[in-house]
Amino acid sequence: MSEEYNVMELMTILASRDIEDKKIIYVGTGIPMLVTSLAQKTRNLKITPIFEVGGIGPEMPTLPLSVACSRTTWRALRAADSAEAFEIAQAGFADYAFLGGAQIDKYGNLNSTVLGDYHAPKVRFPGSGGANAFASFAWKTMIIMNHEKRRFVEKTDYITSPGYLDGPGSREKVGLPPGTGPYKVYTTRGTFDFDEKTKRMRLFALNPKVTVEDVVENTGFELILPSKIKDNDPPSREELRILREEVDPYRIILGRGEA
Amino acid sequence: MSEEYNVMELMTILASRDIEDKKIIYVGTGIPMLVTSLAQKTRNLKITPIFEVGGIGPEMPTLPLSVACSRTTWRALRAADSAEAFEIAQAGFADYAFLGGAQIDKYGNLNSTVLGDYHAPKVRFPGSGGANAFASFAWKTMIIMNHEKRRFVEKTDYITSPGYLDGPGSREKVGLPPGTGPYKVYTTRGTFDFDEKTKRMRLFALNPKVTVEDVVENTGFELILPSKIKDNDPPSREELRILREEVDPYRIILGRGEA
Amino acid sequence: MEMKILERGTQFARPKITPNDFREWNRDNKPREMIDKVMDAKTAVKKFMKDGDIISISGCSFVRIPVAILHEVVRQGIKDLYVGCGTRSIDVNFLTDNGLVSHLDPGYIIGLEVLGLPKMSRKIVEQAVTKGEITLTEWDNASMAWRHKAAAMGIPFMPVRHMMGSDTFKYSGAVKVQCPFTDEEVVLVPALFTDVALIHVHESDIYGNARITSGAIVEDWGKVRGSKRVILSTEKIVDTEVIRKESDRTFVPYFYVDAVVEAPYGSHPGNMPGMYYVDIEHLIEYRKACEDTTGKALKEYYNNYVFGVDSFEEYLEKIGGKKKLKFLEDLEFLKVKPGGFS
Amino acid sequence: MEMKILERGTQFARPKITPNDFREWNRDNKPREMIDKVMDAKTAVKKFMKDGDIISISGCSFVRIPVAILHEVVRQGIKDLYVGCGTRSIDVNFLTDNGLVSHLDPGYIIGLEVLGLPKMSRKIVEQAVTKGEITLTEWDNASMAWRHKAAAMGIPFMPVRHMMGSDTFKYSGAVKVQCPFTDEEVVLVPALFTDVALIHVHESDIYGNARITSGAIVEDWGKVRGSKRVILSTEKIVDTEVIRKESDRTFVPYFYVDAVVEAPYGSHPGNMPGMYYVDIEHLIEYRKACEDTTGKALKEYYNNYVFGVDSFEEYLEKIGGKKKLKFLEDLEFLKVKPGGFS
Repeated sequence: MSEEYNVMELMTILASRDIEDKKIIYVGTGIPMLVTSLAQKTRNLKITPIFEVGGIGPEMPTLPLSVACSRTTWRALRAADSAEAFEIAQAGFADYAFLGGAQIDKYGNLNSTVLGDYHAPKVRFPGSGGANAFASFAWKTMIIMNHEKRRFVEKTDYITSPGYLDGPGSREKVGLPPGTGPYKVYTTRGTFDFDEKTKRMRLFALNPKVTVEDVVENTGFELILPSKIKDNDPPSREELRILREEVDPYRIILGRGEA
Repeated sequence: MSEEYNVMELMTILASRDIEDKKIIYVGTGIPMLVTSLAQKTRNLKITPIFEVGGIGPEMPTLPLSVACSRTTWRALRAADSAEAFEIAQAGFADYAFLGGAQIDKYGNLNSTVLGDYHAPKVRFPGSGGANAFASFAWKTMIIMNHEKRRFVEKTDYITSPGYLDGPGSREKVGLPPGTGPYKVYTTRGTFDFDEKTKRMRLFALNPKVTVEDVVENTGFELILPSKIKDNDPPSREELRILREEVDPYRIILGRGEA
Repeated sequence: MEMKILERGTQFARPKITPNDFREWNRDNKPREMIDKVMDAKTAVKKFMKDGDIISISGCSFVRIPVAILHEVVRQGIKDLYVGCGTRSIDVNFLTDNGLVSHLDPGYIIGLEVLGLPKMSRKIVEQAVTKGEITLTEWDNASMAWRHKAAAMGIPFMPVRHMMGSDTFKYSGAVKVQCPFTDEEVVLVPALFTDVALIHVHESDIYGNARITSGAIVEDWGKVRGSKRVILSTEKIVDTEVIRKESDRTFVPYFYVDAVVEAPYGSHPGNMPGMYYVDIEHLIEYRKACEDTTGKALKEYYNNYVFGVDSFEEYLEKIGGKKKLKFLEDLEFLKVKPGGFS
Repeated sequence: MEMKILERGTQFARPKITPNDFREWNRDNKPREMIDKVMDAKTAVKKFMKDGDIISISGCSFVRIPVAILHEVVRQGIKDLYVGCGTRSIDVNFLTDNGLVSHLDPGYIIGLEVLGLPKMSRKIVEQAVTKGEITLTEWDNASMAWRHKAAAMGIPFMPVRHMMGSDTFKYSGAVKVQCPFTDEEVVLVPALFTDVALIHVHESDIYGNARITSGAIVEDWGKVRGSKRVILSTEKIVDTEVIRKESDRTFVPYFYVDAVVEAPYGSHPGNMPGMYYVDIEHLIEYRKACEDTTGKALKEYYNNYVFGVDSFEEYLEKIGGKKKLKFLEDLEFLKVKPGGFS
């Protein structure tokens, strides 16, 4: 029924299906750009994308190469600055934000800064960018990650973007705006949400051809496994066509899914 | 030699003579507009006027009626907002500011808020406007006042705009930016400056036909009287002509000098 | 190093609306979709204002003020208003003259700047303050600009480097602290989140994407972004295409705005920079009505111009109609000489 | 109510430049007169930059960055730089690749966003950090934007509502306090006053009255206003008349600016919104040079494009001259298809 697709295509399509209509979405660099653009093109959504350096409500004629490039202010409603973009989020207008990272833990804390000890790191990543603020301000933070055991860890080496920190109430305790936090995690193996009570990550749906055992084996912490687990529908021909032909025809980001 | 003139004309002309070239001047409503405009027209100064609600470097084709009116952004270098205008001053770019008030004391503290007890005032004035910030940020604050005993008081009923407060060091002590404070006071009777050591008001020059005794009699606090007191030259024909014909032809502000 | 509170203004009151309240309001009440928000002033005021609101008003003195909306507020008698303001003049006078204000956070009030001081207006405010019908917290224009800006940014306060040493600090709601970075003393002014902002602009599309194409922006960047509700009146409704063509010029994007009211000459008798100048004659008429400190003449002013008309169009006819408006347009561009100063 | 310091970032350092230093600098060193500030990049960098400066750079990643100026900095080997930055990419890489940086306040570094991660650049930074040749204080894009904004406003810090709970807070120079107005916890980030800001814009007159006519402003409002010295490069020098005609569009008035450098295509290989798009081919060439982790290929890149030329005009010839630049202009307006992605 469905064509071949790579994991980048799969995650993009699954995440884009969940975007609600009539929302403001903070679009970071990379996959979030694909997700947003795909949602607009497949489902004709009336969403307003905001880019962290100032682009508000652009038309995005092609895939932006940077959060600042001219595609992010193309026929925009306003070309503002970084401070204003973050202030709009700080004031409660950020419905969704999309984040990635090198590590995630069971409370959805994300690391995109260093691997290993902070003072003698094994690897240095580019760092937070807008992520720390998005994770603090967005009503619903969506996370997209490669699902490997070394990435899904008991405790991240560094918290770049706060998830539920140490569990229920801890975001509020440190002073983060209430009512925010990680909402869903889209991985190469499935979709995850967070248990309302414990704030721990929970398997929500399995990607095609993936088993619960696969997921558990490749997760470095104890996942909540509900009695009912959904199955994610594979990408449709139309979703793949639009993604490949209209959203990222040069496979700038999609190409990374070829492992 | 000189024509008749009223006190408003006199004070405007005396103040405008003292404006240094190549400075940034914060122009409040009323007399400061006359002073700035006159200095530009008589002496062809390269000064940049800034208006507190956003006008930066306008050409002011006619006398503005408000600090916000279109004359304050007429062919301006930038039409900004109030926050930015005050921030430019806060960051140290305000060379001069002109203030007025209902009362002044020997340290140059100004009251433009209430007469009498704050909680049961005899009169309520419009209030600070931009004055409090100007008096705090400008390197040199210039004050223009009607010189009457009830206005030149030992202690103002209320401090709207800080002068030297209780004397030397007290501006710094309360946390105001160092190096600022009242510089000169132009009145219906003379020009005054502030003694470097005591920060008390000092008679600097007498207006035409005014004696030291006149000044002392009409001042409610002890003035510093130096051994040498200058005489202010009366307005020249040319100064009066420009002021009357070009600066305020409708005598909107000048008319108030007719007592 | 510690961060001590060194001094506290005596009129301190916790902000009625906190940053968290504001965030939740914005989540639950501000539509993200571009929907047609065009309505008349009457409907907008009915729908988005209520007694007791904390309000702010665009522009300054008699420049770019939303007179069409304010007339409607007076006609509908929305009362018990808490008004935050930098330099205000006839706009706030319209409200205080009619007994609609219960609290002021003033920078500058009552006066018409160089056009003089309306006596009756002043008397009304003085009496209301003495009787306790209007309470006051002292501020100045800079602190008000920064209080609006802080609200727009979604933060609880803004550090500022003035107010120290003044009685305005003493009778304000500010606090003074020692800076944990520089040891210097710094004043914190609380954000002023408002219930409703009344904003007049040059151009807006039907969704509220709006532009101020000329003149000073005053505190309006902050007012419009720091308010739970925004009623926007505009000289002209333009196509969204105009907005998208020059996105560097947009003053505010649609999602802050609740109502778009088309109001040509909507700032009369004030100045609309780049369009029409101050109606000096009318302002002097107002000031003269205020010379009568029995209040009778002022009452007549309102009966004639506000209560005696049903709409702003009718008012514009009363003040001199097309001929007068054409004169004010010419005056803005220095094509004619002003008059009516006395 | 008290205002306690609840927590303090461990990389805390007092700001090198305080608001009072900055005020005094602005009083004593910034001419108020409109004087001709046009000079070439070489002169501007010589005159207004020195070893050890705290710097900021306009734009973001490879968009509106002052490449003509940065090449000159690399050629002149201005070193020991303290770089404050939100999202940076090739611009800061140019400096770290050449060992010119001793401290970073990073939001995002090294990566070319969707165009990948230059390996050799990363290696250089990692090694320099391990050896202590580069020190780091952790920040994120929002805190950096607000730190620049606070400096521009002349205040010592800005309250923000994020960073709590992150290790970025722990390794930052921020402090967390209890808000004296709301009781909520709030983080204070210190203003970042810089010695010099390198800023690229679309249009400037000879005095430094400048406009950004298209695209996001990024943190540049703050960078330009929060710096002791400003070197401005511009695609085009325009008459002051252009500025005065639309004063609502001015990005920065002249008195902040020290040098005006005319640099057409001055953001290449980056994007200049509304003028030319990213030179993808060239960025990939750079990234590929970084694949060689001996550093040889990267050295060649600089020998060829920076040290091997005397001016930015020569560089523009090397990268493909008029034909390439025309292509990038067409690409900006979607007239041609992009290429060179791999």
